[in-house]
Amino acid sequence: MSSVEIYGAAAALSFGLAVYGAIAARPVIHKLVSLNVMGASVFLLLVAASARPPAAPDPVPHAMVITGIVVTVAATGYAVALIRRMEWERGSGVLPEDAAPGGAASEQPGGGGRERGEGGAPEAENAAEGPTEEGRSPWPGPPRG
Amino acid sequence: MSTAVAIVATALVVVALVFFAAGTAGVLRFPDVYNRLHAVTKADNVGLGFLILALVITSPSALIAAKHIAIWIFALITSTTACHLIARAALQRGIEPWRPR
Amino acid sequence: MATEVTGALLALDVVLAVSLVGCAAALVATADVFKATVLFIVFGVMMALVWGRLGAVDVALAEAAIGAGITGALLLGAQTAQPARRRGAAARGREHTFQPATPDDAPVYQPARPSRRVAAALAAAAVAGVVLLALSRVPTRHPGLAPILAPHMPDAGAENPVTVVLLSVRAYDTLLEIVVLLAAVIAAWASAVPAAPKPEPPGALLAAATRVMVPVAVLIGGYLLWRGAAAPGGAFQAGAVIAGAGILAAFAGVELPRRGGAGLIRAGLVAATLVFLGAGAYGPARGEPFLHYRGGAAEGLILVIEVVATLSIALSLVGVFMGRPPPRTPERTGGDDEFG
Amino acid sequence: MAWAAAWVIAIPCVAGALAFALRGALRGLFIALGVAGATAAAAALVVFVARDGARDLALGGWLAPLGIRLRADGLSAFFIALQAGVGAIVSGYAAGYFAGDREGKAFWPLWLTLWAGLCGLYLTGDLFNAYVALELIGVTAVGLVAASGGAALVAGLRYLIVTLTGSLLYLAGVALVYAEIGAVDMEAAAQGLGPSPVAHVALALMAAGLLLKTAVFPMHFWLPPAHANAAAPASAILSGLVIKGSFYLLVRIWNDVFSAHADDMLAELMGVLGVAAVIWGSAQAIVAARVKMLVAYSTVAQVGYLLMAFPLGGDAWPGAMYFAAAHGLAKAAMFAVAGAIARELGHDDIAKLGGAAGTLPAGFFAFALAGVSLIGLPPSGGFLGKWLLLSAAADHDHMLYLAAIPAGTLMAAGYVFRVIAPALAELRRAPRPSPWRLWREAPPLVLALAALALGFSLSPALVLLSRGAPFGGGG
Repeated sequence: MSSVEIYGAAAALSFGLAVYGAIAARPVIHKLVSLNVMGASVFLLLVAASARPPAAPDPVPHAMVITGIVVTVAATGYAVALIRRMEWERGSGVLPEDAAPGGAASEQPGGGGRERGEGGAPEAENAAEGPTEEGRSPWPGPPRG
Repeated sequence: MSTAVAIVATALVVVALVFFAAGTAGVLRFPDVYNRLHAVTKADNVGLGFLILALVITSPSALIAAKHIAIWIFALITSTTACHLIARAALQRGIEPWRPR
Repeated sequence: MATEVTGALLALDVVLAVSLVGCAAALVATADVFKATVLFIVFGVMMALVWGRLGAVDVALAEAAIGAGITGALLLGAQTAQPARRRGAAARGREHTFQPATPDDAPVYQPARPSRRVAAALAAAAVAGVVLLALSRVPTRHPGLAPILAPHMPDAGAENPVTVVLLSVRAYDTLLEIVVLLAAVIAAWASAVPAAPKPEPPGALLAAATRVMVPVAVLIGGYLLWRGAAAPGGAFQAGAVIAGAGILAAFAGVELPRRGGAGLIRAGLVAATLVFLGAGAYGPARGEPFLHYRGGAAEGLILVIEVVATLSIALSLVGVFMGRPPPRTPERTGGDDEFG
Repeated sequence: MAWAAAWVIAIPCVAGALAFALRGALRGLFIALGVAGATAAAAALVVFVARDGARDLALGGWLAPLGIRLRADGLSAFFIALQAGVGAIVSGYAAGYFAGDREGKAFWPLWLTLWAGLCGLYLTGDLFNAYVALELIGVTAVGLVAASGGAALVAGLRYLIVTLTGSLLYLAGVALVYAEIGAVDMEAAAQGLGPSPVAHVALALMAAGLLLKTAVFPMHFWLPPAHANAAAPASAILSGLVIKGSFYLLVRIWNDVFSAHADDMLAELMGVLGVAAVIWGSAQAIVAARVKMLVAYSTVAQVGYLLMAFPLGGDAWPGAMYFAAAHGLAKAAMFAVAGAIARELGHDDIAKLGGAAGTLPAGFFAFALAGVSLIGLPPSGGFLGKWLLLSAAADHDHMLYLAAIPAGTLMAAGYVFRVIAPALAELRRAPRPSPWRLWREAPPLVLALAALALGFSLSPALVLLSRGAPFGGGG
């Protein structure tokens, strides 16, 4: 049982746990955390399963894992932006199908995303209002007078 | 890396572990956020200091020793600032410091 | 001496593997999202140690800087206070600020329905079992691609094999990865949430720490970038460290240059994609295949790509963390072309 | 012209980056140049492959299995042709649909990078590179869905979680392939993978991930809300093109990499899932309340037909690919018309569609023509695709598929006429048609006519598809 097999087994187990988390977790942030664990364990699987200890470490899977880590953080960053937006629009961080019946953290979803009809007055639903009247953006922008 | 240096380094690491253990025990046992912050920041900083000392002794070149010390200094700055910010945020949220009944 | 050392290292491996799986189990089982996020950061640090043990130092750096660092900051950032809900919903009287006062009374979510949890457990067991079965049958014959790469190393343009693979052998992967990062920033900014009402002014201590740590972090990032050619390091780790400095500066309320700040950031974001494609076109210009460069030209091109990639990666990570485009100019910060 | 393949990916990439960085007229110019350039490069590649056969390009001069190999064979060229054809027309439609709308600002950079990602997926000969392309397609496709906010945002977030899970399952399979043979190049894997259980497990994991991303029956829950709530051009792109990406990769690894391991049991399972998808999707489409939901469930149904090629094999493969192309054209046309309906009438509820054809005559004509191809009536591409599937099923005496395909055809007729009949009932002219009406009806008409044109001659497609023998007989 060399160290490589130990890490391979650990990768498989945490991969399984992460699959459970991605499906069973109700808040989407919790699903997202599980997905990051899943990504890390697949990368560990990629390196540990192909490592041959006495031989020098193989740089090709290392480069693949670095590529994978950056791709995962990009997708996580976008998912966080969507979660923030969903909480802001609907007040709940839980997807509708996961909402517990009458649970604390779940509310009925807000207005659906209908097509903005040419006829009806286009209701400015999304962020077209811009942050002007909501105060200063913490993004390092010039302070408004 | 003579055995004497190795012994001293191991002793320093053990002392560091004691401090880390004390800090962790503080986090688990103390009643409110301020005590816990106090315990973990102080103990871990000193623990890290001993660990870095052990590494400095056993480092092959002066440059690497200097880098170890730089790591300790940055860790001090960041952990102190983090502790301060958490305490300030807790105070703003109106968490009363614990008083023995 | 050797046997005890390998024995001790084996014990270390067991401890690391067990704590890794333990972190993952605790993280998945807990109902408190804040606790899960903290456990994930611990998981990331453990994973960085495991990469060190497997001899993948570049990956350990990337995991610590990006996996535990930036991803941890993103996940924690997702759970902080929200600005007041939109006029529509707020007008209906449901003032909802999803703000955990303290970790203790953060909204703890009820577990999913039993049927969902059983299905999840079955799927998890199936996947883990199948992978473990495969792992037990993995042969020990093939030596991997290292021996094939070794003869090409001298004129590959860098000494660190991982950098050579990332920026020359599998440069196309890295190009697509940078495009993914750019696409993530564009998409995140398209679903932006307006700014929080009044971020409280930064405390004196935070301002002082920022003045010390930001220059140091940028220096360390530059060092990691430069060392990447010969030793573990490189554009992605450097980009993540500089992004950390950027996020710290944003918390401390550092201001952007007054005019043209937003345009500069957009140029910085797309710079890596365009420069990488330009470097790729260098090959076809000389009758070689796309992304072909060797010897002296390789050293120069790899350096240019790495420097620009570090800049774009740092900007992209800070941009995704902020979640909204920087205000264009003081007079027209809001309004319709906020994204455009 | 060896690196024509590189231009097909590089041009939309550059256009997407510039569409994000620039503003105003210059931005519009580069978007138009990007679409035109990408279409031209794709056309050049297709002609090149049709004339000279399959072509490999070792990127960076690094020969496989070390470097990444781009492979343009008949199958890739066929899907790139579909991508360029549908993509160019939908871009024209989107220009009219988003005229001066804030949401349109985010559409173009995401759409052009998605275009590059799809072309990258069709051309790659490397399993790990396919993972990175899948992630690029995933993030940009979710971006297109979620940009509309409201219910589309929730659907986009669910879609993102699902597509990330699918990609990681696929990557786990790639990790095992690398563990087994120490290379991720498809050709090296095809030769190196022996009959060991590791290869079977890798195929199972990769297939599971890709079936999840192609919204195959039990795992289709994320597709209808995402495609129905997205903006019309985004829905057309998603249903017509993005779904084909992960399906193409599944076909590629099934035929090239795991040809020795694609045993019958897994193939039969795919076939049964396909039949279930046809029945369930069509049933849901028949009871759908909104036109866009109907068209989205129709996608779930049509993917079922594509899956039937796995158990049938042989002739069924070109048939399924032809059907995929016809479906891409017809589905993009239907979603474009659904968008025009929503923009003209302010809603797209089927119950209130009475006499709507008066308002959108060309639109509903295009919808009907697309319906012809979707149902599979001659002379449409859908008909020829189904004909090949049926003849393959008859050759192998697969009773299940011989019954399922006609049943699906009848149900498809059911839900298409559900939209056409009320629209043609008491015609009433719209008070004042919006200026963009023609711009929103012409592209779907062109797409629908193209779907019908496919029905006239099968041979050019079969000739193209046979280049490099992608379906067995030498990988």
